[in-house]
Amino acid sequence: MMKTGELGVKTTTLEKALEWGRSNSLWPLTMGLACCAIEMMAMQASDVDISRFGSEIFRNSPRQSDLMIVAGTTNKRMAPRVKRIYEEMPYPKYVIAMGVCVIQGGPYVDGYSVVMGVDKVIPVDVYVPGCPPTPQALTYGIITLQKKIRNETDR
Amino acid sequence: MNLLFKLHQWFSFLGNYASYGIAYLIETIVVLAFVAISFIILIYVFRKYMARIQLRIGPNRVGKFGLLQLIADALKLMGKESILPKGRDDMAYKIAPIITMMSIMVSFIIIPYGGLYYFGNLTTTHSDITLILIFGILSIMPIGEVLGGISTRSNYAILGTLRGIAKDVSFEVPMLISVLAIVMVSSRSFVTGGSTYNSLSLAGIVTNEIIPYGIIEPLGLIVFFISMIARASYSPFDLSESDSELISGSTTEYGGMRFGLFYIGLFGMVYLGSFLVSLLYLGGYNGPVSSYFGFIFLLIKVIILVLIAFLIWLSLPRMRIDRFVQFGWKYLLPLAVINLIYAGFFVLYIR
Amino acid sequence: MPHYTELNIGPVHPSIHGIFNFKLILNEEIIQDVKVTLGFLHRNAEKLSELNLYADNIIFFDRMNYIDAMNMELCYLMSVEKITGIEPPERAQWIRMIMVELNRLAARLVGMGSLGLDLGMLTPFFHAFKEREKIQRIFTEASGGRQEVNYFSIGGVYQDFTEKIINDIRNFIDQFKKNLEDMYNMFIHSEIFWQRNQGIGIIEPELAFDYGVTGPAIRASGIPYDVRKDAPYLFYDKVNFDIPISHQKDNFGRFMIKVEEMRQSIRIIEQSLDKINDGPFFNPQGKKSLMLRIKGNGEAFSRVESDAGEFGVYVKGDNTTKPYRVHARSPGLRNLSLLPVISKGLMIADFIAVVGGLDPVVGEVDR
Amino acid sequence: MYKIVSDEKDKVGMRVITVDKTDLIEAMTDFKNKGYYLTCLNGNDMKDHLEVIYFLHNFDTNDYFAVKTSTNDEHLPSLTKLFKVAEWDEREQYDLMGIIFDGHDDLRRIFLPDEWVGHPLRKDYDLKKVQYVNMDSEGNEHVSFDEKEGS
Repeated sequence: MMKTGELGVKTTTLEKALEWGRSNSLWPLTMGLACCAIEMMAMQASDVDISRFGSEIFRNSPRQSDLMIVAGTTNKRMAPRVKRIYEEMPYPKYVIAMGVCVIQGGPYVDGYSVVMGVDKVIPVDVYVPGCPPTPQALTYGIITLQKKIRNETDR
Repeated sequence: MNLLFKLHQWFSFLGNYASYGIAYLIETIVVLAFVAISFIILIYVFRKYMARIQLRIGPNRVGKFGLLQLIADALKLMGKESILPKGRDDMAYKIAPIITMMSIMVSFIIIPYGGLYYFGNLTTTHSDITLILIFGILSIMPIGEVLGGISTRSNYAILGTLRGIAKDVSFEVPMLISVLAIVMVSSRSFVTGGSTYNSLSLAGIVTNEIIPYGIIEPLGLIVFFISMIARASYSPFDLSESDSELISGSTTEYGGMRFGLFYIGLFGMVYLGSFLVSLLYLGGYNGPVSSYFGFIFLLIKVIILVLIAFLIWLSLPRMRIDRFVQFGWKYLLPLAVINLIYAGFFVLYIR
Repeated sequence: MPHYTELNIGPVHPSIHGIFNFKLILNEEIIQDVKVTLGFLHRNAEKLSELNLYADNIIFFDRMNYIDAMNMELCYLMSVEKITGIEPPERAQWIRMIMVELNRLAARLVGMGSLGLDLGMLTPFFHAFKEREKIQRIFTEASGGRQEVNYFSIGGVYQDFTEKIINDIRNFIDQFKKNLEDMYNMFIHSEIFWQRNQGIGIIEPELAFDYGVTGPAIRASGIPYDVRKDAPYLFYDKVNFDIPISHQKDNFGRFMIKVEEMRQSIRIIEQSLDKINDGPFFNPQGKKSLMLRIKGNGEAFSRVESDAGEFGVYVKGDNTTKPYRVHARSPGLRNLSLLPVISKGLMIADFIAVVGGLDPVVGEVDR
Repeated sequence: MYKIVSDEKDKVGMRVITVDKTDLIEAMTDFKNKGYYLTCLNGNDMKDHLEVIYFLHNFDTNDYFAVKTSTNDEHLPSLTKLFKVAEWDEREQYDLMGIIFDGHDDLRRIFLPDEWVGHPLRKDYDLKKVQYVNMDSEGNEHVSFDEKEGS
């Protein structure tokens, strides 16, 4: 079954299957940096339960994870380390920027030690604003990322 | 009449040797397929069961009731980039997950499965020394873990591996002593009081096991069950992984399907351990009614044991390594030896 | 000559409750030395507080000990209310007291759950977060925020308690009593949990004084020091509660103290709910339209008993709308500075358990 | 014997006494002998001079008060010999406020990288001059004013 995708790229059934697999099994890395980490844990916990969407296993090793949820303020000392951990992850890898601090500095935008958005260091796929975002918002972010992986989003 | 002979008769037009060969091949493939499918079901059951204990729902979006979750995981793991750490020992790094996985798979071919109504006896390996064979293979399994940990030259992995070795050394001896007690008890027939000839094969032990040996030697059952938990290395004995201390322990540097093999190996060992406990101590495929449904009885016992294992996994904290080594040598070993002496007296009594 | 291994725990590690770097010098599994590096979450809150209005600075304090946000706000506002001269009315004080104790419960639940995770116990974490979620719903009902609530304002609180909130809190407390005991039993009925926690991370009282350790850590060393009793703020002198102490001095003692304090918090909330009176919930001098013009003069240092220990805020005003200097006394920093001392000779597994027991929150350590 | 320059109360009602920089060690030794422990210290930039407030607490009598001292040349004697709390607190004040504590064994920056320029809590610290941090593969941090050199 062949199908012409956007930009004239042929998407074969195998690629479709891989995309389906990737999108439904996003294992996040435990990358809790600050306040948002608690809400990330809450997303894993009973009330929201991200395991429904296949992101059950929070791996501690970057080698085994697909998704880096940068949860919490990234300051200037931390940013190079975030970058290094991102580089340790195998492709295909995805990044969710959780919280306004990670998106553009948030309340600390006037200060001297906070990076104005983690996207200056690593590429970000989905931005989830909020301070901190609720677990539901983060779940929505993950669903958006799943759609993005399956090429279902309208651009 | 077992499955092998049936298959042999179907292919008898090819001549004697060829038909046996094909029969063995088909049987092995069937067993491996059964094992692979049951792994998938097992991990799915584990996730659902874990979710239930933890007041969650568990996977339910991928496929009906989340049944395809494991397929998605496997597809994703296969599609991952293969990262090879710098400074690794290349050969050891690459074969380590394969050793772990293969030893699990081979063990499943050795296990006797009992009879099922139409198919007859499902046992694949017809040997008189399957007991020795299976524990031989089980002792190969940690080699995979050790190679995987040491070859990556990561501090976390090396510490995890050292813990794993210390753990293996301290429980393997009590485990084998308690198996020895089984062999002793099994060498005397309950019915005739005479000696039996096949107490070194798993199938022979199960045949002799008219009363489950777990009732005769409860100490042995406890020691062996704890050893099986330690072999499978899940909580409270997940020392080689210890994911809250050493990131992922000996598998820290593994990603993609290589990690997937270790991950499946973990669940495979839970499953295999449950098979061994139920074969050696709980009567295996012997059941209250005719042995036509032996395989079903075995599976029921295994499922109950697996669920108990998962419950232990989810509710206990991890032991500290020195405590575990002490536990192995100070409690498990004496218990196993007491059990051995008791088994000796028991055998004398039967006579 | 023994061979030493260096092991980096952190900055990102599953069980150190934030982003520090501990460089462990190991002889096999035994820790010889610990080197602590901080500053991975230094968010310049003290500098930013000098650049913003008095009322705006509450958000930075919310995010210091992010699991115990109400206590942080309260401490800052206690100082600010002194130097601006806007005292909250009685009802606001009761509301604050109920919310602070609820948040203490929430923070302790996070601590309990993550201690379980550190020890390799998966289940209690989920049970703890289930309960925490109920507290968050009460917060959402009252303030609109879940975790970083920003609920207190200068001279009162932003929104009044409705009957529904009071009923919600009562219902929550009723069922929480039983669930807390269930969770406690999950830990305490496990022999391995005792083995893992007893006799590790011993803090002698002298050491605790010297390093400025406060909170559950010092009470587990047998010193009944609690700001709520020793220098009562809000209406802590009008309710009955006990300060539990333990003479075990180890991690296990700290866990028991934390659980017992949750029971005491429940007592405080119950009494406060009975005693809360009608009246205004904010001081008209601190109403929203005047917030831009609030000026402070003089200096004040006030302290509260937060989840981790004695949290203090120093505010100095120079008769403008912005503080001249704000400084926070972080209990987590003190508890952490003791860590290299008490963790010599422990194993890695113990070290993780000790960090989980001290429960430093990096937001207030680095600020 | 040390001389108390002034003795007043702050807005909360806490006693604040002021001593001279030269009398600091002597005063603190005296308070330590009376059973007081340092809980916290805090530096203020008063534009023409720097001021440090030490908060002391007695666990027996439950007395809490502050000792204030000031310096014109950024130097103050270290209290690490008396109280262990001072080790990290003085590092923090050195890092953010730029007060140099003489006699401190390990006076390094605690929150910011070692190469950081300036002390941020000073009133004359220029927030417009943004500094960027980068890390090499060994884990050493480098600070520069060039945006391309780090994040």
